Amino acid sequence: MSLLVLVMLVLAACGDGGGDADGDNGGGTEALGCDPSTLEPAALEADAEASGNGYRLAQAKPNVTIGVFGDRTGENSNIIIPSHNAMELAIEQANEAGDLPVNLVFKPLDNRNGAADTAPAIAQQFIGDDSVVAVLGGGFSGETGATGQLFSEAGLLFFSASATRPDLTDQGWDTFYRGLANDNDQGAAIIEVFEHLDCDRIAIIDDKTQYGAGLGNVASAAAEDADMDVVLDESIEPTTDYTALVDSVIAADPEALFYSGYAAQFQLVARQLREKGYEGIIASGDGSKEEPIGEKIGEQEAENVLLTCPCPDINLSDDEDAQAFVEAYEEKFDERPGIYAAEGYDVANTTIEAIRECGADGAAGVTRECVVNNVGDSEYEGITKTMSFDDNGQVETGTVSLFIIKDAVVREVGPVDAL
Amino acid sequence: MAEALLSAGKVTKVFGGLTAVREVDLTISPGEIRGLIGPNGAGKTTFFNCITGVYKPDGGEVLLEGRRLNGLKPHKITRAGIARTFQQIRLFGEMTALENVEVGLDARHRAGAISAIFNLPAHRRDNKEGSAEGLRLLRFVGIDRYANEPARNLSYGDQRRLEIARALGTKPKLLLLDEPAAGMNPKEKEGLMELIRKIRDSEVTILLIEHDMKVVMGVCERVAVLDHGEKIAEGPPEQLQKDPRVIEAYLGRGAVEDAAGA
Amino acid sequence: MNTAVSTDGGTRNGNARQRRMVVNAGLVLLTLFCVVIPHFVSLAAQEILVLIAIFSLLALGLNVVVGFAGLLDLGYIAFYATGAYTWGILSGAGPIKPPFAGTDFWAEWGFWIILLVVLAVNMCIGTMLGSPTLRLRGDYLAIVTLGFGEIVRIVANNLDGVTGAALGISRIPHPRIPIIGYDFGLDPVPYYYLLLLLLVAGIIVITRLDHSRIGRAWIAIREDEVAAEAMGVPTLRMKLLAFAIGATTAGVAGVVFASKSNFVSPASFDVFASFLVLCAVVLGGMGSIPGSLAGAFVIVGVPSFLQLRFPELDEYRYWTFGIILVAMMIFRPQGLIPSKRREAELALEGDPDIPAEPAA
Amino acid sequence: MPDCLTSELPFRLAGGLSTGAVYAMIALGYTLVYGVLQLINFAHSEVFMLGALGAFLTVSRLVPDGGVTSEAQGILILLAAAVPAVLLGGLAAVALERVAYRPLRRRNAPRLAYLISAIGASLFLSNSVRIWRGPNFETLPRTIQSRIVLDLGNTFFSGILPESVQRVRIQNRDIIVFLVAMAAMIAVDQFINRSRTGRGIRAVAQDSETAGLMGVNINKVITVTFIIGGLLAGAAGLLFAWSFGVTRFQIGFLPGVKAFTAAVLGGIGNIRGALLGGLLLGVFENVAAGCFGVQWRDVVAFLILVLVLLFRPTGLMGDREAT
Repeated sequence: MSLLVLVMLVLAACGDGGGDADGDNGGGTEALGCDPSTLEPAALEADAEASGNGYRLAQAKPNVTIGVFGDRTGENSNIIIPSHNAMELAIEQANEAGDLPVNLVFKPLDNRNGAADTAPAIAQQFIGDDSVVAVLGGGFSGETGATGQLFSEAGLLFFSASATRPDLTDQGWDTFYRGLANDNDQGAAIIEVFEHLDCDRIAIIDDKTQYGAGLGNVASAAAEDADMDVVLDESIEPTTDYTALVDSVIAADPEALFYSGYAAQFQLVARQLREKGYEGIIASGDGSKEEPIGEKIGEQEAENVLLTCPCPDINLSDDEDAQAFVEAYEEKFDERPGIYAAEGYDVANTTIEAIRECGADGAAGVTRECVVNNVGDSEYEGITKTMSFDDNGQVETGTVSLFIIKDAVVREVGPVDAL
Repeated sequence: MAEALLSAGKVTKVFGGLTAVREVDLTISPGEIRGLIGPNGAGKTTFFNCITGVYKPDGGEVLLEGRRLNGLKPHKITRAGIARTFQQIRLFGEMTALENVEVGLDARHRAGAISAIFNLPAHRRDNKEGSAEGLRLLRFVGIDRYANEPARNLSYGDQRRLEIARALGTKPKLLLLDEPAAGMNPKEKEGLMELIRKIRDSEVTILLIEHDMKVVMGVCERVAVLDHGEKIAEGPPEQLQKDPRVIEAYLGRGAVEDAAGA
Repeated sequence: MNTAVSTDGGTRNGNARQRRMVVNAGLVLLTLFCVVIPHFVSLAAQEILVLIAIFSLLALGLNVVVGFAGLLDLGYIAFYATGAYTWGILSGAGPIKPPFAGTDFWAEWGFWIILLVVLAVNMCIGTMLGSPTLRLRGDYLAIVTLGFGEIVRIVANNLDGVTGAALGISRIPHPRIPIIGYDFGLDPVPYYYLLLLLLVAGIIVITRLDHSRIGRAWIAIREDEVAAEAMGVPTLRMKLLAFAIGATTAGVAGVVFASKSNFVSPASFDVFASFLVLCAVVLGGMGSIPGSLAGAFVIVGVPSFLQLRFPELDEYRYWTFGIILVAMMIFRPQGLIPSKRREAELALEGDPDIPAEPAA
Repeated sequence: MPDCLTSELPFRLAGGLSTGAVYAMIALGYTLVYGVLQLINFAHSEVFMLGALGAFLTVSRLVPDGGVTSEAQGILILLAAAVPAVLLGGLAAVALERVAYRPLRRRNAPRLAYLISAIGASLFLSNSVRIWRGPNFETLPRTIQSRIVLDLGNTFFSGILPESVQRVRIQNRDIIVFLVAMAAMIAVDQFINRSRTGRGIRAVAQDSETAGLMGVNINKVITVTFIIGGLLAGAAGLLFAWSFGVTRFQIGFLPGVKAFTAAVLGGIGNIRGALLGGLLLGVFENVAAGCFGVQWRDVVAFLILVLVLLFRPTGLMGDREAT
């Protein structure tokens, strides 16, 4: 038992030490707002520490950390990683530009599978680290729901580029912002698409995740409003063999089917449906827009599968800044920007812009409070949209785009409202 | 003769197509040491299991002091007054010898969970009485010096004794011993016979399954013989030794002819 | 209890007394340490302490089922779920709005009432699930409980009007201390102390049961069910009791979890969570109360603290647990801190490796 | 009567049989090991997963860059993949027995220890694959195109069939999986009943102590049993990976639990029972999905397991008490 106590002590001390070490220089940062004269030593210290991380530093700039929070290793992490990459890129570019009064540190923490129960401890790591002035995330809706209140009480910006569950912005959290359209827009959009294509008998299948169930509910409600005949509205438990589902779909014989869930299961559902001779439309949402979804479903089976996403394909944009982003991203990560990369880039840049404004009168102004306020008032022109927010923190100009798979490649059709 | 303690009438047990025990009658009077013998597979242990409720008999009935036991769960039968040991030792190996006996004694204890959680007097009394009585029983069978030893560490003979002490803990009227002498050396067997008589003297009736004829002859007043699930003979041991049916059961038909010819 | 009986020389008895004193002193120190520790660590570490405490409660309860009674319950987490959902639903945060839920009285007392109510609720559910299944032999019991655990999760995932289905129940109220009106809020520390109290209560209850005829009956069942039955142990009733006690302990942990994270959803209650608790019990030592607590610390605490420093190690978590389970069964089935009976046995064999008593 | 029991019944039966055939193949392994050791090999589902992985690794190496050019080439590649899949299954099963079970048998450990060891082994194996291959589904290149080979709604004699039967569509993979499962069951059945080793297995299954006294090498018998179970699970893994075109570290869990249910349903320890149980369970699940909704499919399977254990613990064909 003594051993146990010892281990516990050491570990607790580690955990504590971590908090403290960061807390020390962070404590300096926070004190800045009150008394700029205390700045010097903390900033120097921070410099010395950060230079070890290989970031190029302008001399004597204090470090501030931008936390990045989401699933980096779970089974659907492919949806999150591109946005994290883009955030890293934005931060690197900002540091290189050298016009910020502070040096930005990119600090991602992994919440495997976006699980709600492990999320609070990770959130507290950001909250307890006083050098963190903004957190970009959460990646998925579940973890975001479990931690929004914590960030709100800590007065720390919590800015998502990918969590689309509608009610996240209705929780009364003061520091939560969302840089893309939510599932209310998306669920309505998919029904609009079906209407546009004259589909009347439809099926809605969700995957019983926070995201899938939420989006599915919105789509069901929208279908009802549109007087459609919902012939099948069921859920799956994740598995590999979807024979039962496929048989149910074939029995109900819908003209169009909307799968509300993630790519991992959608690829199986779509392929097995086609293999058993289902000929109606198959559609899914942003959760399935994960490259290379066309190849995963199978070239033949994926033909004409529809996808919606509140994320216009940045690779197709003719905007100059957007093209510059695509180029820079490809150069750094050796692949084209995937889903939510552009949104992540905009979210990061909006935050950086807010930090820049806070630091206009010196690094002392870069506080959590200031960053949150500036993001709230933002009018930043991003590569996807203008980042300005309503009172709940929802970005005002998010649009939903429609995509279609041709020859196993996802191609953009255009914004759904413009159909 | 006094009123019967145990009376089994026409007990039958069938497994699949095989009748393991067929219409066996057995009546035991209080204070008796009764033997039950028969070749391997004769159905002795099955008969035991029918009495103790491990198996539900397919026919017949078992009465203890006139109370019907058929269909009762084994623990109810134990509490009604029949305790047993096992052919292959089945102690609670991780528990100490004393705790093993205490489990037996607990059959008579009534303090429940609430009493234990709040450490009420009933519970304290039970526990105190349990360890005192448990130790007395260990002394009775002669292994009290191992009270705090885990049961699995005891020698083979002592484990047999511990099983008996544990069974006595339930305060039985009738004690069923299933081959208690198996694997014992002659000296241990002597001790065992002494112990069996001692138990009888403490007013516990005994039904004994045993292969070792010396032990059976040494302690039993009457012996019943089972073969192929049926009772083929019953009587004092000396008489049975000469019974041709018994000899045949044990040694085959040839043996009977040899015996007759000699 | 059996220490009353002295069979050894006086020296050993003296040693035993001395050792008991050391143990007691160690316990006092450990308790003290547990009480003050949250004030010396970071916020993130405080969250981890809460996680450890919740897990310790779970392990404590499962230890009764697996460790004492020898019943392999692979659906244990279902009782954690029913506890969490009982508070989630009755707090009024879910789709059902009980008439009392909006009242001031409920805001103050609701949590504490539910903490008691869940004992009854889980006792009932435990008995309901247990009475048919506990007749089954070991490995069947394992797979049937696994099935039941999954059924509970899937039902929670699909009863939209009751459990909020996959979206779960959010904005579950935090506890408040009545009269003085102190609100726990999101701060982990008060939850930690509440859990510590519950743990102490649980330890006392379970230790006392262990030292009664009920505890003896459990061990007897674990060691040899047929013999236990033959010695007059009502095995089915005792197994049910073990099951119910495990269920109530998990239920209490669930209520605290729900109010702490102010959110429940079925995703927290999959079968791997059950495996995790099992791993804690096995590692610590089946049937050993300090063992389960230590196991919970190692299984949840160590990886979480490690993750603060080396996030990439998380990949290896379940992999390591797999190795631990197999290795423990092969090399050290009695666990890190073996139960008292085992320990006595080792001591008598003169094994110098008597583990983990506070020697400091 | 609801649709699931009338108009949908014929094609739900067909779909259920195809799902159930995979359960049956895995169930054979459970039943064999159970018969001999009275032990549920919880890690058997990971043996199945490893078979699928072996198939994936081979197929993805053998299929040329542009994809297969002919069906014949696809068949050859699949047959070639069967070798590593089946070998990996057998190997994994033997390793499991050696590492996780044999040391326990040697010290006569309680049943609980086996179960815990099995769960540990299962976690270890699946997470090893996770660490190696990542958490995501990996897609197998196409070998034989899965397609409908029999569409009762679209044949020469369709007109004379009742409308409900006309909806039955059978894919080539349904037929292949079903036939392989049947063949495997018959082969194992013959092996157990005819061969010398098979006699040994039966002897140990009935009474290992006596069998040991009669000179049967118990360790060898157990090893052989594990090998056969592993080979079958490996083959099932191959069929599964090919059927659904994917593999992943976790694919074993659910089919594993279902297959166990199937083994119990058919009568654990009974080889023909495993096949029957697998097919029945597949059908029950699929019909129930139609009646109650797809999300209740697994609940129905688990309820069947509980009900069988409570009311007919010997299963449909078993003679061995399960309780």
